[in-house]
Amino acid sequence: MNASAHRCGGAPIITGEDIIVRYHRRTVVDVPRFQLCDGETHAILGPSGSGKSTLLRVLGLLERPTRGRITLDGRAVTAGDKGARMMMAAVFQNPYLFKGTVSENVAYGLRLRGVPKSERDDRVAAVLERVGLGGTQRQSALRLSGGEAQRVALARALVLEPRILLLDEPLSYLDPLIKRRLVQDFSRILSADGVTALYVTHDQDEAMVVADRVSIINDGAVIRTGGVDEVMTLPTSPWVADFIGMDAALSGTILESVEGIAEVLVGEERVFARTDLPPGTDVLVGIRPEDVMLFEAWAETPVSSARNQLLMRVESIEHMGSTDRVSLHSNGMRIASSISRAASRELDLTVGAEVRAFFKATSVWVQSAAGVPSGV
Amino acid sequence: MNASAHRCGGAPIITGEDIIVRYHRRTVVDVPRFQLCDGETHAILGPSGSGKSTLLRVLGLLERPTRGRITLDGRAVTAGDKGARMMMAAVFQNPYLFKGTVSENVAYGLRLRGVPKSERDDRVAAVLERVGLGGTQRQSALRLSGGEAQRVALARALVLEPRILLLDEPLSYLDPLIKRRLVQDFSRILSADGVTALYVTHDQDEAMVVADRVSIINDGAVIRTGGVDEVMTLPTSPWVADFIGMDAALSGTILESVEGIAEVLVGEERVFARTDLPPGTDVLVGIRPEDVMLFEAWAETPVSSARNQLLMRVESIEHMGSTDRVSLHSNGMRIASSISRAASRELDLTVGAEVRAFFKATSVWVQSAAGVPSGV
Amino acid sequence: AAEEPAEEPAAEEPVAEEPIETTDLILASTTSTQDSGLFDVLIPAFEEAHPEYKVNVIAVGTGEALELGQNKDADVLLVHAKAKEEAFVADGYGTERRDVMYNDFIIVGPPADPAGIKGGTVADALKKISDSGATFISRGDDSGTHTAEKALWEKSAIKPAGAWYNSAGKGMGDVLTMASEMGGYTLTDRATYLNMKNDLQLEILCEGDTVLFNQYGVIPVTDATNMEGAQAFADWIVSDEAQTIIGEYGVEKFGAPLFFPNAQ
Amino acid sequence: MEVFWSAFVDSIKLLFGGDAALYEIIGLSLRVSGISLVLAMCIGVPLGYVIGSRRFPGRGLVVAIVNTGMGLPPVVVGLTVYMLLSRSGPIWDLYLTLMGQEMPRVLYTVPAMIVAQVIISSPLVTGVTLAAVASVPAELRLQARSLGASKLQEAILTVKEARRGIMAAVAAGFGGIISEVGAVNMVGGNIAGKTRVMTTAIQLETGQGNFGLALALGLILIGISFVIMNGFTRVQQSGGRYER
Amino acid sequence: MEVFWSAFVDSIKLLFGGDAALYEIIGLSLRVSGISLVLAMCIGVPLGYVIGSRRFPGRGLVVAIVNTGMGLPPVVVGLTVYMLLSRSGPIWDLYLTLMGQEMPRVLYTVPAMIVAQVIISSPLVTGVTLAAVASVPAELRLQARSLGASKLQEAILTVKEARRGIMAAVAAGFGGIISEVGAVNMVGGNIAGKTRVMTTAIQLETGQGNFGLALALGLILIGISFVIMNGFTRVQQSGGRYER
Ligand SMILES: Nc1ncnc2c1ncn2[C@@H]1O[C@H](COP(=O)(O)OP(=O)(O)OP(=O)(O)O)[C@@H](O)[C@H]1O
Ligand SMILES: Nc1ncnc2c1ncn2[C@@H]1O[C@H](COP(=O)(O)OP(=O)(O)OP(=O)(O)O)[C@@H](O)[C@H]1O
Ligand SMILES: [Mg+2]
Ligand SMILES: [Mg+2]
Repeated sequence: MNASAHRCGGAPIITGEDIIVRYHRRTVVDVPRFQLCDGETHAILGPSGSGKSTLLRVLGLLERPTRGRITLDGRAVTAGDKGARMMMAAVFQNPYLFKGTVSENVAYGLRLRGVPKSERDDRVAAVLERVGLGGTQRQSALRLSGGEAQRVALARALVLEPRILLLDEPLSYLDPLIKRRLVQDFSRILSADGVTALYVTHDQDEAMVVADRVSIINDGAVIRTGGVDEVMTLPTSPWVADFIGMDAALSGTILESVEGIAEVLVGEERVFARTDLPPGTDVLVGIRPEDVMLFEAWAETPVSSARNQLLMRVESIEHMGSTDRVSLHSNGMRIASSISRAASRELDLTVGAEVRAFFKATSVWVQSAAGVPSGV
Repeated sequence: MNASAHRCGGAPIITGEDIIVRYHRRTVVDVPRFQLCDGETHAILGPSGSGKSTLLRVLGLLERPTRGRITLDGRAVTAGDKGARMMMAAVFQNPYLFKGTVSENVAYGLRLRGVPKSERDDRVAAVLERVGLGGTQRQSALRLSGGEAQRVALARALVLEPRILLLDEPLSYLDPLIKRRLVQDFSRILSADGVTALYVTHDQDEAMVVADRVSIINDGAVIRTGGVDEVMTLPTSPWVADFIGMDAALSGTILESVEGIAEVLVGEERVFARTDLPPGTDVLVGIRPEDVMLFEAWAETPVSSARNQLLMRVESIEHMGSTDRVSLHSNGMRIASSISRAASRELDLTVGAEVRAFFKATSVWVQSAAGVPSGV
Repeated sequence: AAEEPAEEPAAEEPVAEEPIETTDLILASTTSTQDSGLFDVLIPAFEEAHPEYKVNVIAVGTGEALELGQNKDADVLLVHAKAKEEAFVADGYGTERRDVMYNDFIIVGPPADPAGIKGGTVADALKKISDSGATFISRGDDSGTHTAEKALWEKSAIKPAGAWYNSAGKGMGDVLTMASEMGGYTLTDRATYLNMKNDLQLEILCEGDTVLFNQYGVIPVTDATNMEGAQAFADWIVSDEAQTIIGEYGVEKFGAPLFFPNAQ
Repeated sequence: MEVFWSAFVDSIKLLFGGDAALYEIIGLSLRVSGISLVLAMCIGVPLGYVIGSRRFPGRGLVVAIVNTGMGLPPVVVGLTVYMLLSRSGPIWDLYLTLMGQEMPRVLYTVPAMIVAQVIISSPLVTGVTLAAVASVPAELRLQARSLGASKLQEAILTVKEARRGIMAAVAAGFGGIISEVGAVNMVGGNIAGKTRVMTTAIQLETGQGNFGLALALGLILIGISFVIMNGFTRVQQSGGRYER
Repeated sequence: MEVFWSAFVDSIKLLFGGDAALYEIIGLSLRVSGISLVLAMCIGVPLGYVIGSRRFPGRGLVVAIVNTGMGLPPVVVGLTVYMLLSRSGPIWDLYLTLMGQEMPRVLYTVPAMIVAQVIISSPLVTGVTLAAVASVPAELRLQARSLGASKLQEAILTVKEARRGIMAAVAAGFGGIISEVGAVNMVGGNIAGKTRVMTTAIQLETGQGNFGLALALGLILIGISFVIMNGFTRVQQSGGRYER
């Protein structure tokens, strides 16, 4: 794990130490240290069943871990601590709404906090408007569609304007239109002063828009934590790479460096990248597939700014809906490219064919290899 | 709606006519005609609360519509018809598992069909392997994570190998890794002989991989039905365009046509497109944002195959995670481009700036404007 | 019951060696007879004398017993409410009524005797109780005992009413328990009292008066299911054999008989 | 059959006949049942909630005990309460020792009847509540907690969610109380004008062979409890979670 | 207090004392209760399922009737069954008309007791089952249907899902049966060796002032029902849906 990975933007607000959760002797979460920092939005990514929801429940003081300590603002707290829980609000993966109307559901937390009726009504109306359910106050909460229910659950938490928001896949049932709107809305809410959020999601685009930091969790263990760009561009292991839809990060050595643009030797290829690291440094190199454009092998040099132009061979092609994901290699270097289906068709790509891959020096993410444990 | 929109690949297997569903006097579904054709995979897209799940329940004979007729293989059927239901299996949006083990859940339908124990066990094991839950047979179904539960619900339907599969957002809780795998798996299962599927989803990429035809539903009404490429590339109204993440389809006229490549006048711009329509035809033109590449305005002509190169002005930029969505216009033509964040940063895009947009003639979808009702 | 040949017993002459086919005989009686324990000796003796019958005792209130007889759900009745019994026979519900036995009523009360009735006549005692307002518990259930109690009040021209007079509407055993708990007086039959004495904080305060007389009668029900059995039981219970058993019952346990046989 | 019809006619006549004694009996029945039910709910609902919502060692045993409590023979309950409250019982002695004076008599009074009724109906309320609470998704309770609910507020929400089952619990408890006769008879004494309630009156009339009257009283009792249950049911039915 | 202790000791002594009459009474109690319970379940569970899972006009009324049924006074039930089965009752007449011969006596037999018990406990089973079934998510039933379940198979699944609540229903029904005395006494007649069960025996001993013996018998009865409920509970507790 990277040394900077644990660095908090603000002070840690919730810290979990030596957290272990066991169900029927099976260890589901085993996290030596987890910090949620003041003001940050911390996304948790990980495969199904990896323990994300469990970790969220534990950190949210909703479930006692089998072992471990949790501190809130430096003070040790347990699941029974009501004062601590009052600072938080959670949206679960599966929206369980209470019997009653939409507005009763959304106002529940406010009522517990003794907010007077008229203010409650105003706030409920405002937050429902925000999630696209304006005017549904008096509908029965149990007769909503999947996405509507999820939005009510979301509104129920947002309306409390808590210091800490715990969100477990809050947008999984939503269509792209409302999702886009809410993601934008989130990034505004969550970047507001003093709002800290833990955000479990399967959607990396969502994470990239809202999150400041990302943790990747697998099999109950946090295997990567860091800034969102770093984590999403520079996978430190083949598994992480595969999970975030990249090929593994490449190992290389900086040959020379001019005006912040370095020439990096990767395999036997030379790649230009923007970095301040000195020549001779061993580095890890990552390139997101979306940043790699493909052209016919015989194409001429197109744009001046795309400093890297490599002739590579197609290893595999995967259809991903509107895009195709193409794996490429040449001279010991392995990258992936994500191109539109139409472009893919036009290029008439076949496995084994040669193509020209273009990517910019600024699209290449470089990090010193020192301090990154191998195999992680 | 397009005349070809209703054309079935095979014979219609399920037909709904004059389907109206009302809850408490509110009309939730109002579909004059819906056909699910033999062997096809029919995706239903639509915003949250538009009636997708309700339509699926009605067509799946699980709920009696307020009004309307349903025929199966030409025979009128109702929700009580067990024989008809035996041909189908459904996965609901919210996976409700039965008390008991995973294997009891998955084997439920097989048991109802009197499949002997040993065969049942084999089939259960195989389908669980397929959804990535191999070896979980004896776990309690009620203690699974969100994604695991969803996959069990999926396995419960798939194991029956039914003629008709009804899937209501079956992958919404899954991480991209397993999702990618399952989508691939689906497209294999669903394209197999004789399997017909109705597939409600919010994920357009998913729809584009698995579906043969797509219906877009809004406010209970089907507003667009057609082949997947056509529907996803050529929005017939601003709302549909917005929903599928495009700008509205453009109106144009074919000027001349050489060897299947036509020159189309759109606004005052000329666009090259592959079409067999004769010169003089009024057409609708659509270009998917992923197919539009952007370069600096002063860039030289790059690739020969990208026949269209337009100097355009940036209207707006929207951050979508790993990509940015850029709206562009020039001379009365309006398109969007989806580019990687890194590329966007490199181009230093600002609203009002000029950029050069490249897209290939084969990326331009052209359809005769005749027969498309305006406003739909 | 000639319509029931299948259940008809070989009443005349039971064939030896062959198991005797028994028929059920339903005896409706009062709880007091059952609670006194008399049936525990009487019924086996009858069944020995008439092995063709199996007696089923239904112990209910006198009123309920008469009603069961009227509905022909009981075959024979052993109750103690002479006037009602005679009316029952007169209405044709019973074939005949015969005296079987009597026991006597006594007035019991707390040992402290707050009304000071000890040793006096019944009329005297009732007057003192009503004047002093001492607690009195009445059966209040239209049973034989209650009927007798009402007659006594009437005879002494007192209309029992007020907070001191509790109409319990319960069986004798319960009323005795209540009197004991409430420190009140009550009219009881001697048999039940003697049977429960050990658990009660009550003493006999008034007894031996001739008006305190509780006659039991036996009535076979007209057109009963088991008419023969009913008649056999009625005949047997007034026989010397049964009368002796009745007369001896309780002597061993309480030093005095609980019932006095007086069949003619 | 005409026996039932005439009992029905009689019951109507009785009910509107202006018989003060009858009204008194009905009133007492309702008072005793009402108070007993409230007390049984105060005991049974919280107890059922705790047992139904928590896991603890020996839980199965506790449930078995509650279930057994649903089948306490009323006579045994009556007997036990009688023995406890009796002048020769332990409470009497204790009172005398502590207070230096005799305890006022509780036996054969309304409070004694209420004690017996509460003992009989509390396990019913507890047992059915328990099952109802256990069927509320744990996630719902977790949701409440995550929005800042205290333990009590969480309990209130859970009980509200399980409303239907809890109403069944209350209905069962009420049924147990309103129809019970063995215990009230024993500890109440069925004293006319004091502790006579509908059930003991019915029993009395039955014992006297006044079957018609007993039946008429029974119909009145059933009618009254139907009216009450009907009101009840309106609450129970509203807002079902899972209906379509 | 020592009264209870000695009753407890007596109950143990009695239970293991080899008294054939007692064993007979216990056996009869279990037989009557067992058969009645099975019949009450056969009536109550399907009925509860139908009422709990369907919506139909007048449903609220039906629920109110069932709830009222939970509070049928046993004496009234006994009286009604008695009147129906009486030799001067309607069934007797009907039998005579139809069959041309007298009906064999049912009154004061075990079947009569069972009839009364079933009438008393069926509403309890129905009412609690109803609430339990209504708390099963409709989606679950829809899921079953979507996998090809017939109406019956759907019902079986629903009942299995509502197992906990239905077990509570059965426990309540059993409790109602095992403790009931008013009706069995009336229609059974408490005939020694034939229709005497634990509750009527207890009542008899109480009437005779043998409180200690009554209490001992009561403890035996409670002990027996505890053993049964304990077995029950193991089933009820297994596989809770919403526990964490
Ligand atoms: N039982 C019901 N009673 C009343 N309204 C209902 C009921 N079921 C659904 N609705 C309403 O009908 C509309 C359509 O519901 P449906 O579940 O079909 O939507 P959907 O398209 O599946 O939405 P989503 O994507 O959010 O799941 C919603 O607005 C919902 O609130
Ligand atoms: N109560 C429980 N008893 C036993 N196992 C449990 C329990 N709750 C969760 N698990 C198991 O713990 C693991 C982690 O569950 P968790 O819900 O945290 O996963 P997740 O990362 O949120 O997955 P998903 O993305 O599918 O929701 C899963 O394999 C699940 O089966
Ligand atoms: Mg989860
Ligand atoms: Mg839906």
